[in-house]
Amino acid sequence: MELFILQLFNGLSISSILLLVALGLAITFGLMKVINMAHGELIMIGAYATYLTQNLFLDYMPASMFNWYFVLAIPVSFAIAFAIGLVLEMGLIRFLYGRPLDSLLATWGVGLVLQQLARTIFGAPNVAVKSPAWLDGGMQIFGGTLLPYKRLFIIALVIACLVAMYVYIYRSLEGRRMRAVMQNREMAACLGVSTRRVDAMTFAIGSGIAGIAGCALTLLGPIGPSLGTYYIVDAFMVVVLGGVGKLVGTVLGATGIGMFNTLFEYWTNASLGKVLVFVCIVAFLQWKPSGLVAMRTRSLD
Amino acid sequence: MQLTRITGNRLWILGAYLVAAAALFSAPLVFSDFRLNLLAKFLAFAIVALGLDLIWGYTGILSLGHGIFFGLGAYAMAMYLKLEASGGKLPDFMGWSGLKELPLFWMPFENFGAAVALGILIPALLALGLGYFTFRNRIRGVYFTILTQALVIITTTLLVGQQAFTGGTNGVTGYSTLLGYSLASPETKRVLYWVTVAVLIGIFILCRYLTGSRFGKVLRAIRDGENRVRFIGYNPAVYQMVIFTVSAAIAGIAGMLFVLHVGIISPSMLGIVPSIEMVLWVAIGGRGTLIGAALGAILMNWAKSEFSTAYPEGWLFFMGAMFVIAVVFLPKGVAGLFQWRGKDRKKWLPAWARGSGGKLRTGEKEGSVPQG
Amino acid sequence: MRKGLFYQFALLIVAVSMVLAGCGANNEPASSGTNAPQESSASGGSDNGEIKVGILHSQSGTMAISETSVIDAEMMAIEEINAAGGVLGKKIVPVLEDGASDWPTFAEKARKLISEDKVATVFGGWTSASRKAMLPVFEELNGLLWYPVQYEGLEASPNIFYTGATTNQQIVPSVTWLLENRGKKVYLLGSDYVFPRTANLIIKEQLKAEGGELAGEEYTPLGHTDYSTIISKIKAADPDIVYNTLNGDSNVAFFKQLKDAGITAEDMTTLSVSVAEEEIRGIGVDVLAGHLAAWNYYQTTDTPTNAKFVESYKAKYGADRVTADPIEAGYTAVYLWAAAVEKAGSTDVAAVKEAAKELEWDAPSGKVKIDGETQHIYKTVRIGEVQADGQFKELWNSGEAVKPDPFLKGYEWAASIQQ
Amino acid sequence: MANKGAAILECEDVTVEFDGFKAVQGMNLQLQKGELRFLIGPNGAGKTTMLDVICGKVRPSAGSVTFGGKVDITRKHEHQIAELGIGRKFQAPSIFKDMTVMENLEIAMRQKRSVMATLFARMNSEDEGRLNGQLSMIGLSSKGSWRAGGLSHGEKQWLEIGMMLMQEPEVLLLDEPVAGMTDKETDKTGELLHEIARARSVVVVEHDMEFVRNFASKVTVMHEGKLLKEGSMEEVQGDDRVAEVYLGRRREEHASRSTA
Repeated sequence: MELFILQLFNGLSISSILLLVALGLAITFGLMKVINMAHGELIMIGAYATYLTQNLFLDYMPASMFNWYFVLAIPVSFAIAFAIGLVLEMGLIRFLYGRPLDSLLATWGVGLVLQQLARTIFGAPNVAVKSPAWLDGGMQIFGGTLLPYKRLFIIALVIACLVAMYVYIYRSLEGRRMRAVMQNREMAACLGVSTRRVDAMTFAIGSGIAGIAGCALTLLGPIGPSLGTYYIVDAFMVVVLGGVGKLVGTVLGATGIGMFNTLFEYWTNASLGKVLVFVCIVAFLQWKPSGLVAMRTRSLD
Repeated sequence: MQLTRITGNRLWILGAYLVAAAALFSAPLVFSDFRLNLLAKFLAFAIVALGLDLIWGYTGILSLGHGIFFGLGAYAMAMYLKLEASGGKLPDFMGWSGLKELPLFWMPFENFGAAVALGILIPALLALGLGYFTFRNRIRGVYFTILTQALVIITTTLLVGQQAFTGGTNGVTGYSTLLGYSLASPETKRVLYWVTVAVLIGIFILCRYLTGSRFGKVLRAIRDGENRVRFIGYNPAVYQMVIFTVSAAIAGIAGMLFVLHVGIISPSMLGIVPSIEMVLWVAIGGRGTLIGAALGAILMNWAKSEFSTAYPEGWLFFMGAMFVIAVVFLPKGVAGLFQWRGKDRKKWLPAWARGSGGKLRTGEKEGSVPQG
Repeated sequence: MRKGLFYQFALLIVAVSMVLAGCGANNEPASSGTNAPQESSASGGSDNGEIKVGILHSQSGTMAISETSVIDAEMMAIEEINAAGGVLGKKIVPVLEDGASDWPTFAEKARKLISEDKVATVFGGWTSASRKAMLPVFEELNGLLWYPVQYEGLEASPNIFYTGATTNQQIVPSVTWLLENRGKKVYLLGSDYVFPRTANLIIKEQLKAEGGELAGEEYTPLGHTDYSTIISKIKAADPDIVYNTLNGDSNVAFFKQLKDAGITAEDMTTLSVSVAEEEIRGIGVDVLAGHLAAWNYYQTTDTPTNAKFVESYKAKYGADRVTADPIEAGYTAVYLWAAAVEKAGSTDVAAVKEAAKELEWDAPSGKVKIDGETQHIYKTVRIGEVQADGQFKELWNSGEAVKPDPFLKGYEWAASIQQ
Repeated sequence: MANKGAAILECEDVTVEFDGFKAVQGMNLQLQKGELRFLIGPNGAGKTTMLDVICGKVRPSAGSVTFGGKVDITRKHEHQIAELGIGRKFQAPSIFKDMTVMENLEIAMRQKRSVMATLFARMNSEDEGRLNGQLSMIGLSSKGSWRAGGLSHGEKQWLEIGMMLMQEPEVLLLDEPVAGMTDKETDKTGELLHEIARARSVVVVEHDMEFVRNFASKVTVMHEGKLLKEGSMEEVQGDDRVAEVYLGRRREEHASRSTA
């Protein structure tokens, strides 16, 4: 029983991590049809931004304040990834709209450069980020089962990001413009929406969320130049499985993959579990090529 | 008059190809053993590039899984070589992993002919299987590409995880002879080099025929507008399946030659990074031109081998930058630079690559089937 | 279109001539090794007052994390030897090549170093896969490789000297120590590749022979980053000891998540064989403190040579750098080779091999000796505990250098592994 | 030539649903051999959807489409329907723009469509004659080696019609063939259409009434997915319901256009 609850929680936790990693992609890929292979590197940038924030606190702030660096690290990671996303959009991505496969290849090149850049600046070895003391330990439930605060925090962070994105996309003026442009570019342009601006903003927001993901991942995993490569394929699987262009789909996709991953890993082993999950995804997509939540259109394309 | 000019040009081109072939065949006279070995490896890569160009450059389907097909061919040859080197005993890595006897699926690889046949058939069948489902279900474009990546993850994880049967991350290495001839001797190496050149030329001619035939025209039509092809009465799924299978078989052949020259195959050669690098060769050389793809593979690898030593850090910057530049600004690669002075100078870019920004999206509608 | 064909032809000619010219130009020995500007046009390993040696590690790719420090140590050793007058009165000139974390590249570069640069020896490799890739090349061309990392044993190539530990100098004694001091129930956790699988095969036999109990065995893919399920399994199995053969980044994820799950070093002993001083810096001391590791050398190892070694390493590469076992093994390799060349009076491979037999040197890790039979070296085994400053405190050592036994011939229980 | 009276295409009770929205409801359509039929109606009447059903792009949720009196084509794939002899021209020109004009025609040409057949296909003089004939018919003789993407809008439309003709279908489905054309181009397209209609059955979806009036043929009016009226142009124009839903709204506009 205790094990069952723990595994359920683990599955939920993995789902939340996958979702956080894939949320940015759901925007850039789902809404803009840009295959951003440098998404993983934006996550890495978020992680390094957290590392830098930590170092600033270590160097310039009183030791008693140290634990609060992480609160600041989240917006800092977002801002830095946002800025880099903006530069990327203006310098490269805008030439690639309507050419998804080319955007895949070009951004892969960008990812390569960013990785090497990180290696040059921070060195090849991993760097350490000390997680704040208030996230140490965990919540005891049902006597023995311990739910780590860090994982709970990430789940909360994902929910916060989701709500923020929902409000932004569906309840704000900017978001309405964004939806308008993504649905009918010409019409939106005719109505006076600056499509260039919206494109740039949308891509930058997607990148910024990747930055937040990077910040959260410092709690659980390694921080090094190749950090992004561990997550990029999984993130794409989440978005494709969920159905491109729908936030609900992304949430379902992440939950599905996270839960099954935990289940298979528990039943078999980590390698085989991974293989099984991917086989299931491939098989599922054969059955439903447009994912769990499909956007129905009259168009065949 | 028109006719004679064309035949005149054709003769020139034929002459150029003959000179190039002759130069390749006589390379052993000039090169040291090491350089020859390098060149042979690059030629094997050029073969994969040709296959990849068929599917990407001509049919518009981007496979990021060609490393698998290349690798499966390579493993087939490696298994044969390993068994021959082990001389009837169990290959060393099986011993470390606790196996007591040769697994059943290794048995056919004791025979050279069977190993070669399987080295072509296994990648071809895998491609056919994947192609059958995906193309029939009209999974295409980005989705197909992402599926091939999933396939890469599945294959490499299995190869690494099943160490007892596959050699794990170390892969399969430590060969001695091929059909009784020592792989270490310079004579064998020279012969293998010539074999590689011959295979490259053979596959080049095959690709040339395929792309020049009406079959090739249907492929290009599929690239331009898959749905439209359907309404003229062709079943694109069958065409895509066939060319994907041919492309995978070519990659398998290249893999077999690669193992003979390099002496090792490991799962890392099947991963996502090598698979994307293969695409890079074609992108930089020029997709949609066979000669561009082949030269792209040779030049990029030559450059990598030369520059990565001098600037191990700069190399990755250079490669990333090349990728971006080639994709964004040279959609036809280096070969495109040499073509653009043709008759329609301004139209050397395909429509989807012309113009900039948001305009493209509207432009794209043309040619694809419009909405109902 | 026709015009296009004509330009294709032009392209073909240009490109073919470029390739041929490029390869051709580099075919001449004078221009090889573009990265070693100080080298002359020496065509052999030891001409014109210079001896060329190859250094072949990954400077790019995933393995660069570990291997760049080894390059630093080897370069430092070469500089020190040169400053002291060189070998046979000649200067050692290093030729650096990048293995790029790619095993076929290791094979290619090894071939280049031996046949093009004609180096006297090569120091290189880290992963087993890279060594296995280079091995046939060194045997075919009769070169000499010094391999500086602990590995899974079961190998003794006549063309390789192994300066890292083999299994009986790290794993076997550490398991014995654990069974005597920390409990009997052992959980085996490793990355899914050759070293952990082979190591665990040995440990399982050893557990049977020495009264241990196997609580579980798990492998995770390289680069695996979520250990929650594994940790649940470990919790359920409730072992006394987790024997950790995870590699690289996975260690970071595992230890961070182990701490989150509320398991500390007091609850359960975790002994790692791939976590050294360098890795500690990337994982964070806060999650690692109290856990154990088994090596032959720590930065804190108390020998006279080590004090000097650590001091010059920090002076050369920065005070924040640390030394670790493979770094020391790379440094030692260069000195052992130099000593063997001095003794042989030549860089000839056969002569050096002969001279290296039973050669002794005071390494930073203590007295080492080359075993002539297996070409491994005698090493002292040390078990250390991670301290709050990121250094190890030695809990136990084997006292004297242990004779290498890559095929575990001296252990009856290992009969099934030896074949 | 053709024995009038035998229906080559018969749509019965065709219904198409998109997410609950009924684009076509219980539509009936009969096409005789050799007939030229215009399909008109206001925007959203379901005209294009009807063509989509016939050529297999859209599966109807109910109803049947019978071709040649025996084959139900609602269960067939697009390419099978095309091979049976139903050709479709889309509203926006959809030609293969990275191929030459000649190559476009070549792959559209009536021939075996299997991989094996195309692999070993050889261009014989008869084929070449057919291709050149078609090229001159659509007025592109001098542009045979052009990249099709480089043609003007009107030329692309003609090329597409030419491709359809090379298919030698028994039934042709044309969706607004003169949309976006200049007057001169429209006239030329009209000529082409007369030529085509002589030998085959044709269904044309068209908005341009002027253009429709040039052909003395049967007109089917659709409204909100249903059949509203079928008959000659005069009958249709005289019908009150048609005038109300369709022509009524357009009469003013139309009048101004004819006087211009």
